Amino acid sequence: MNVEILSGVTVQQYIWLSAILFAIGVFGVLSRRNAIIIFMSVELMLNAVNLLLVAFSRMHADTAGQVFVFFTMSVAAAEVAVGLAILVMLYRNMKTVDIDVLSKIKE
Amino acid sequence: MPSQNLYIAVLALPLIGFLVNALFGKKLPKSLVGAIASGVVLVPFIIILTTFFSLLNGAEAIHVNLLNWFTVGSYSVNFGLQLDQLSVIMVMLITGVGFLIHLYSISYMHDDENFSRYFSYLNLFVFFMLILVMSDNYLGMFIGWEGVGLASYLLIGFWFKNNDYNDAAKKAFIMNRVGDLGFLLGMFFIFYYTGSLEFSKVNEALGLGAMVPALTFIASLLLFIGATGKSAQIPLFTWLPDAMAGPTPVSALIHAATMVTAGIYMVFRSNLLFSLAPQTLEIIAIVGIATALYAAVVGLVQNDIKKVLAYSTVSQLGLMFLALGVGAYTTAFFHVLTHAFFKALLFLGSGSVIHAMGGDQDIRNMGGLRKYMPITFITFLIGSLAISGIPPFSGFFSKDEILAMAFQQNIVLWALGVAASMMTAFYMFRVVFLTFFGEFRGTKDQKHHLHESPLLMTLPLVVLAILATVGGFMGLPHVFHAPHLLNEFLAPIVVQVGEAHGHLDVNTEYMLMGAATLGAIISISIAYVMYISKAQVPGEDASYTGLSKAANKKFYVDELYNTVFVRPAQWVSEFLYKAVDKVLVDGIVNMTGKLSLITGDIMRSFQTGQTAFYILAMVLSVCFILGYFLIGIK
Amino acid sequence: MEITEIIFYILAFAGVVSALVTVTAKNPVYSILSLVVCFFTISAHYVLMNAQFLAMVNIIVYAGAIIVLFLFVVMMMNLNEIPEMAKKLAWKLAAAVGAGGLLLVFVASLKVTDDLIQATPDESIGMIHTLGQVLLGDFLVPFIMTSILLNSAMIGAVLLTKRENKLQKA
Amino acid sequence: MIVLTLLILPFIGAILAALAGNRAANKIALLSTVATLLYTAKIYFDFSNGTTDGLAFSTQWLTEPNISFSLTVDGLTLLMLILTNLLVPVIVLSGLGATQQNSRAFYALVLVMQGALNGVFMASEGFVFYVFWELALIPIYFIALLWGADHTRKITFKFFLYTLAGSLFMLISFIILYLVTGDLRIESLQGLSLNGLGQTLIFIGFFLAFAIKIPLVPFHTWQADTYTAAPTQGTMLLSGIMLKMGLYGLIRWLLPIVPFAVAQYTPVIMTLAVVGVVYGSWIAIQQNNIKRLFAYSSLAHVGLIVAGIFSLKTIGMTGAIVQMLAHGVNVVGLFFAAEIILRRTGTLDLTALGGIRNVAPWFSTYFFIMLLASVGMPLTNAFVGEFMLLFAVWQYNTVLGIIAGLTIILAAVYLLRMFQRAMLGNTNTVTADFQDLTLSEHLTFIPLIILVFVLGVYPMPVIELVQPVVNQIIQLAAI
Amino acid sequence: MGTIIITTVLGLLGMVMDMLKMRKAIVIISSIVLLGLSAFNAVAYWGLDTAFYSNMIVVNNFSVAFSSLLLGVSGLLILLADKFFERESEKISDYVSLFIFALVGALMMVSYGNMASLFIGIEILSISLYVLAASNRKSLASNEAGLKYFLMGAFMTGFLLLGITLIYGVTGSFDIAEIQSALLTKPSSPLLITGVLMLVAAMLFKASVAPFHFWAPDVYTGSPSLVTAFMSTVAKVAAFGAMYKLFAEALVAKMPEVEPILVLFIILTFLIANFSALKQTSVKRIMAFSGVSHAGFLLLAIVSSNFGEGGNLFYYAAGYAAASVVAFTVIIYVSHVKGNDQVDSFKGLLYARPGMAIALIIATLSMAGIPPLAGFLGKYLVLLATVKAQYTYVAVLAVITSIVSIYYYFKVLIAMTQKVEDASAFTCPPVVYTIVAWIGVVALIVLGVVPKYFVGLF
Repeated sequence: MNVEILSGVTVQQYIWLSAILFAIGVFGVLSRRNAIIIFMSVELMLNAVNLLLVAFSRMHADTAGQVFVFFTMSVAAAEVAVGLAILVMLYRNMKTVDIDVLSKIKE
Repeated sequence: MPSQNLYIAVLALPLIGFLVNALFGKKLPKSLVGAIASGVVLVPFIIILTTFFSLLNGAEAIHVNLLNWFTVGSYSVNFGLQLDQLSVIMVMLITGVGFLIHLYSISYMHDDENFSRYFSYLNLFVFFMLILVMSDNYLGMFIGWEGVGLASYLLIGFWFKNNDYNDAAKKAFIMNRVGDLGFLLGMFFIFYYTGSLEFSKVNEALGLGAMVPALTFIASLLLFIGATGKSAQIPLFTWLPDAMAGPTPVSALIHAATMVTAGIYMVFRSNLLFSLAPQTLEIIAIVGIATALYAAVVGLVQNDIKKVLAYSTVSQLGLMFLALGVGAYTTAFFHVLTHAFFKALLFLGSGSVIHAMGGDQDIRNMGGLRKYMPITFITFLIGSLAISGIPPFSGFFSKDEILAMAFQQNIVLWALGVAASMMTAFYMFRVVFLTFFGEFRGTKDQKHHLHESPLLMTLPLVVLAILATVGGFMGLPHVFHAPHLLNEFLAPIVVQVGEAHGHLDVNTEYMLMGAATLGAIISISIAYVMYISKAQVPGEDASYTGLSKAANKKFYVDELYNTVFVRPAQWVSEFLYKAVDKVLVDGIVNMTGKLSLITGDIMRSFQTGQTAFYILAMVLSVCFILGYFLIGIK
Repeated sequence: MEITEIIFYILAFAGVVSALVTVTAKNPVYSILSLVVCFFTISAHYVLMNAQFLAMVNIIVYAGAIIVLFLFVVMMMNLNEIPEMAKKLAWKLAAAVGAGGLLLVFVASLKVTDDLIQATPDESIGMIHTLGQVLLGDFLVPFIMTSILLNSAMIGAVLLTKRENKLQKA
Repeated sequence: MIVLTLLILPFIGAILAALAGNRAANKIALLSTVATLLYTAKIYFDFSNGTTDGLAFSTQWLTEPNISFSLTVDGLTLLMLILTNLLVPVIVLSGLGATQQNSRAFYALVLVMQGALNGVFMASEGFVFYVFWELALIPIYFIALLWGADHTRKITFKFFLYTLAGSLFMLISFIILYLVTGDLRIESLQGLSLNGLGQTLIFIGFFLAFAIKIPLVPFHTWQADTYTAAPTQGTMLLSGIMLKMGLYGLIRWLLPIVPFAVAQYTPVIMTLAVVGVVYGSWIAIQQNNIKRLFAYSSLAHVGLIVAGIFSLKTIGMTGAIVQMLAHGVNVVGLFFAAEIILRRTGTLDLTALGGIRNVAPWFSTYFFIMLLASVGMPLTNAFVGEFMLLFAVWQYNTVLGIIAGLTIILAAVYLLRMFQRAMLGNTNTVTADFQDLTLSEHLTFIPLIILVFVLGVYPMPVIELVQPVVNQIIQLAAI
Repeated sequence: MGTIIITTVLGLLGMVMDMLKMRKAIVIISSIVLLGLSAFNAVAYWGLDTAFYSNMIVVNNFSVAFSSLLLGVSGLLILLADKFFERESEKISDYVSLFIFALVGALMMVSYGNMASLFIGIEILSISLYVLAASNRKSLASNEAGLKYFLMGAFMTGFLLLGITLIYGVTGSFDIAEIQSALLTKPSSPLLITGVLMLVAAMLFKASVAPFHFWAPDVYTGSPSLVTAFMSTVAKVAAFGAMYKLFAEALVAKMPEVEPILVLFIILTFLIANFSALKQTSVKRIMAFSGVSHAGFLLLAIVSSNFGEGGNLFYYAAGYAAASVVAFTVIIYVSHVKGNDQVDSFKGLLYARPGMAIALIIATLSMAGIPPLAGFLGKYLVLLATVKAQYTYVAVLAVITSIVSIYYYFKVLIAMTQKVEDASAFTCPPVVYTIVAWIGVVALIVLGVVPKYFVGLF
């Protein structure tokens, strides 16, 4: 049975939405070679989840869900900082951020 | 009546002699070594002599219990000594003849660097031989049985620098081992079904019908296989001629007088078992006569004096088995004794000849030796007469008795027996004539130091010659209406099964005697014609043709055994090692290793190093699980 | 058809489209910009769900900080000039399958789910004071630990990107 | 407590040897082993005087899972202890002549191995047994690896992996047993009535472990290479004592625990064992490397022993145990002879040797006696065992008995061939200046030779020692 | 709680000391404090069972035991940092603090009471490790390792988060106690299962269980050895601690449904890890694969205990960690003197530096599961539980694969025993290395010989 969290909008719809966004993010990660784009796709995935969190927190009428979004954001921020740092360093050394080039270590 | 410890001494003395000579012999003076060695054989002889007389006066057989060897569950074996009529005679034979041969050896081996080793081995042999005949159970007998095998191995290979001799020794040992396996298995049957290995108990149990005929057949047959090994019967005889590689006195003691007769002793010991298995007896008779004939034929064309004697031994043993086969145990044993005398005599004689010839054993190089070594000649002649069965020499009586018994059983056996003994007479005198008559055919320097052997060697010859002459009188045929001493003495040992043999009527017996004697004389005279009148000398072995060539080559039995047993065994061994072990069995083991390495490569190939690939793999596996669950829930 | 629903669909559509552009655009700059759009739509959803504060934070943190950071990096490496090598089509397909599969199972799981219960709506949860109380009340420990998180991220960024002294001399 | 002392003694020795200098190590090792031997002797006399207190030790090691560290000494164990602690000193002694690089490590390992072996034989709890079982493998592996020749790495590793693989399956069997009984003390495992499948599983696990260790055809392929590759002292340890672990395991840890499976698989194993007898001896006929030849002959001997054990007859098992003792003594003697030849001439190749008897009468005499012993000449130790074993196998099945009997022929064939090629004939350049035995080598041989004859002439003490255990095990195993 | 706070403060202190120009002392002080703290923690908080800050942090025997283990291991590893980062000693404080922060994350992972603190803990650990993995700036391998680890980590964070979210969606709470009680009453809805599985996947990724293990070999190989050591000990142990808490305390009601999947993954792990390792030539990589196979055992320890008791898990983890510390100490030494970590570089070590070599041999034997070392009893306990849980076939597989594993363990061992002409390269190892290695060895032996005090704690 559908759960309305907005007048006329059910939580299922939000799940749909974030699922789609999440999937798009995954697709991005898989289909691109540019580390930065991949990274942005990851951010997209996180946001999708955030959206879902908020939706659920509304459904449960519970603040914790929204609070959790803060943590997600801060984590995302931290990851961006570190990730971009790594990318920059990498770019300095190799003049590229193409992940398919970065597959020297294998087998 | 000596106390028990004395009997232990009988056993212990030769052992002590062995140890002393083996450990300190090198340091002791040769005379002392010889003295010790012969002493430890003489003393037992004297001890047993007393026992013999006490037994003769109807005393009880002595039984000495030594120790419990093992007791496991219901199975128990004790070491015990048993001195009944049979073993006493055997002991006397061993120690008596043994002593003479020791004496002889002192001088014969005098120049050998390993003098002391030789005597230690000799004592060792005597020790084991005594165990063989004195022990009161099959296992003890087996111990002696294998022990003498070992001693004979050591003595055949005494001059171990020569690898042919080593091969001969090895051959003897292994062939005996084949027989021993038979003996062992036979023992298993006896042990299992009668619950004991002690002769007395076994006989008891057999008397109570512990083994059904089929079992007695198998068991006795297995024991007989053991006997064929030790007593050089078909098919396990080929080692004996080769065994002549050993010093001549050894051939005299071990390969003529004592060890090779162990087989007869064993059958005699277990005569009840054999009597219960008539089929076995038939087989024994056939094997015996076959061996006798075969060896005689081969003996006709041998030119190595010791080889001739060896084959004659084989054939004589064959006759003994013939006797056993017709159930005439005492007769066989009678021949054992006489044979021991004259064969030992002949060997020692030949030894003396070889000694004079400086080690040359080929009768074609001899001749006319009677001038140089009269005593040897006389004694050798006596021996030859005895073995040819010329009355009144001992061989005549024993052989005649055998033939008579064979006649009772089956005329064919008798005929073949006569044939064999005729051939014996022929080749023995062939040797005599070629060796002692005519002109010397050897080289100059051989001729130069031809000489009669020293006293220590001739004395035993003389003693043995006397024995060979009179030995027969211990078993006079009843036609002479004299008591058959041996039969009477040994009566307690033989357990009659069914009715005893009746005696032949007088005329038949005389006829048989006549025939045998006549045959012997005929063949002697043929030999005389050939080698004295025509003064023929056998040519090179190569010159033989046809049958005689085959005979000279022992009918290729050795070659046969090589191709049938030895080589295939080696091939199989190679095959098992190279193909089965290395390739198949080990291959499988190593294959598992290789396979896992290959698997490793396959697994590694998934580690592509591509981040995207890794992520995809993870995503897909998540999808997979989720899908799995949703399907599960639906 | 209520107004909120219409808005939802518009926003959703915009969000999805911008997301798609983000992951497909050849030029990184475009994808960054479309990502911004996407984030805005998400913030709009927050507003819609009466989480205004969160919406603001979302815009500030993502659009304001993160995206700028991205843009900055991209510019620095002028990736927009070097065209990115495209993956093989087969691979793109595989990616699509992966993502699609994920979506599929996800949605399927949603389809058969029926135990999501509506709590009595409470419009106050998105309000800043409620948030503050919860964040600094129950969630104090994670909140503080977040500082450690950011701290180590900071150290890390410095550690990795700070030029070596020698290089400066050179 | 006594048993604990016995267990610890070698380890103390090991530590001392490790701490000592390379020069003193072997002397210390010798002292320690002799001490252990004396202590074992003391235990033996106590035991034969019927004082059995202190011959069992048990303490809870873990409660969950329930593992108790239990050691017990009974007749069989005592015999194995005597074997071990008698042979190890000899083995150590055999090393005195040779120059051994960093011998402290070497002898420390040897002593650790001795301790582990004692543990294996004394353990009366499955886990403890397993631990010592594995522990015994480590030192010998390193001995073979570090003191063997360079090319031996693969071989020794194969040996290690193979035997370890086997024992890991035994571990699973133990686990299953534990889950059935709740503890692994031998008394609670014996006479345990499991269902067919369980018995089979457990049987397979145990049997693999033991069969590989013994080794039984066709699990033997590690043996010949390892014996050849390992330093001779290692080979002595392996063949003299270590493979007895497997046989001991069969008797103590297999037969009484899964009698039904045993009954079910006896025919197979008897066949394997007898095949092994012929197979091993037959291959030995054509071997030209002395150690390899001994390896295969040992394969034949243990095959017969296994057959005797699985005949499940009192006489068979007694014979097996007597033969274990005898084989231990003989094989050590033989390998020591090989070692001496190797030391003197640097080769073990029969085609290169010959005529040694001319120059080294003492050595050849000792060698010949050892050889006779393993041929099973009467009045030597191997005969009585062989007799009982063959008798038992013959009772089990006449045909198998006869086939197994071939060993007495084949043994003579290959051993006499070996002796002739190596010792008889004329000396050649390799053997011309062959020194006869040194004092320490004499001292190594003499105890072995005394054992050969004493056990051969009067084996009754041994039999009496193990008889009760054998009866008990037969009772448990026979169904 | 106290432990976490002290550790955190210690991390910050490191940075402060850097400013105060007390670089030299940082390492030694930190490690001593950590080791002391490990002991103190065990003694002071044992038997305690309390929740802090509305159940964000839960301290019980489990968390205490694991915390002490983590503290001890990191204490030992950090002891090596001084020598290891010789060449860039001016950054030592950063490294040390990163290590310590990572440790803080790990501590949170084994003592969380709420998804939020789990999430934050995981992220602290991961982010510090991303940095450390990439921290050797000049080495492309290190860069690549950093990037790979980062990308995959970030990606799986998405899953982690999604899982948490969905569970939240169904249960309406982040508190694991409440989640548990909610799940006990609720029927298992697909959405919930999806969430659980997402969460599990994320955890398995952190613990490098197949098929989520791909990152491990590459990252381990590329990262600086010390970091690898830290990952394969602290990170892995923490991940399993967290996983165990998650399974046993939050999701226990739903685990039976997930169990078959976990078993499947365990089997995969055994096969892939052990076989892939066979032909490796880099010792670090071998250790990586062996780490994966041990992950299989650790997971088996959790599954076989029916998510009821963590005793076996802890014992195995302790044994594994100790062995790894020893192994990596020696590897670090060798790759330091030889410049690479190829198997051939270990040739002759036994004769040149017996101390080091024997330590490594013992560690290897323990990993291979040879008695009487910790590794053996660990395996035994796990297998025992496995057979008990009717997973005999898994046990058999485990045994077979551990036979395979012997092969690659002994590759290293045998290499060490080979003689080489010139062993001069093996310069005398720093004393701390020897100390650390032998502390580990002692730990292995103690664990193995007197396991009374370490088995079946909870």
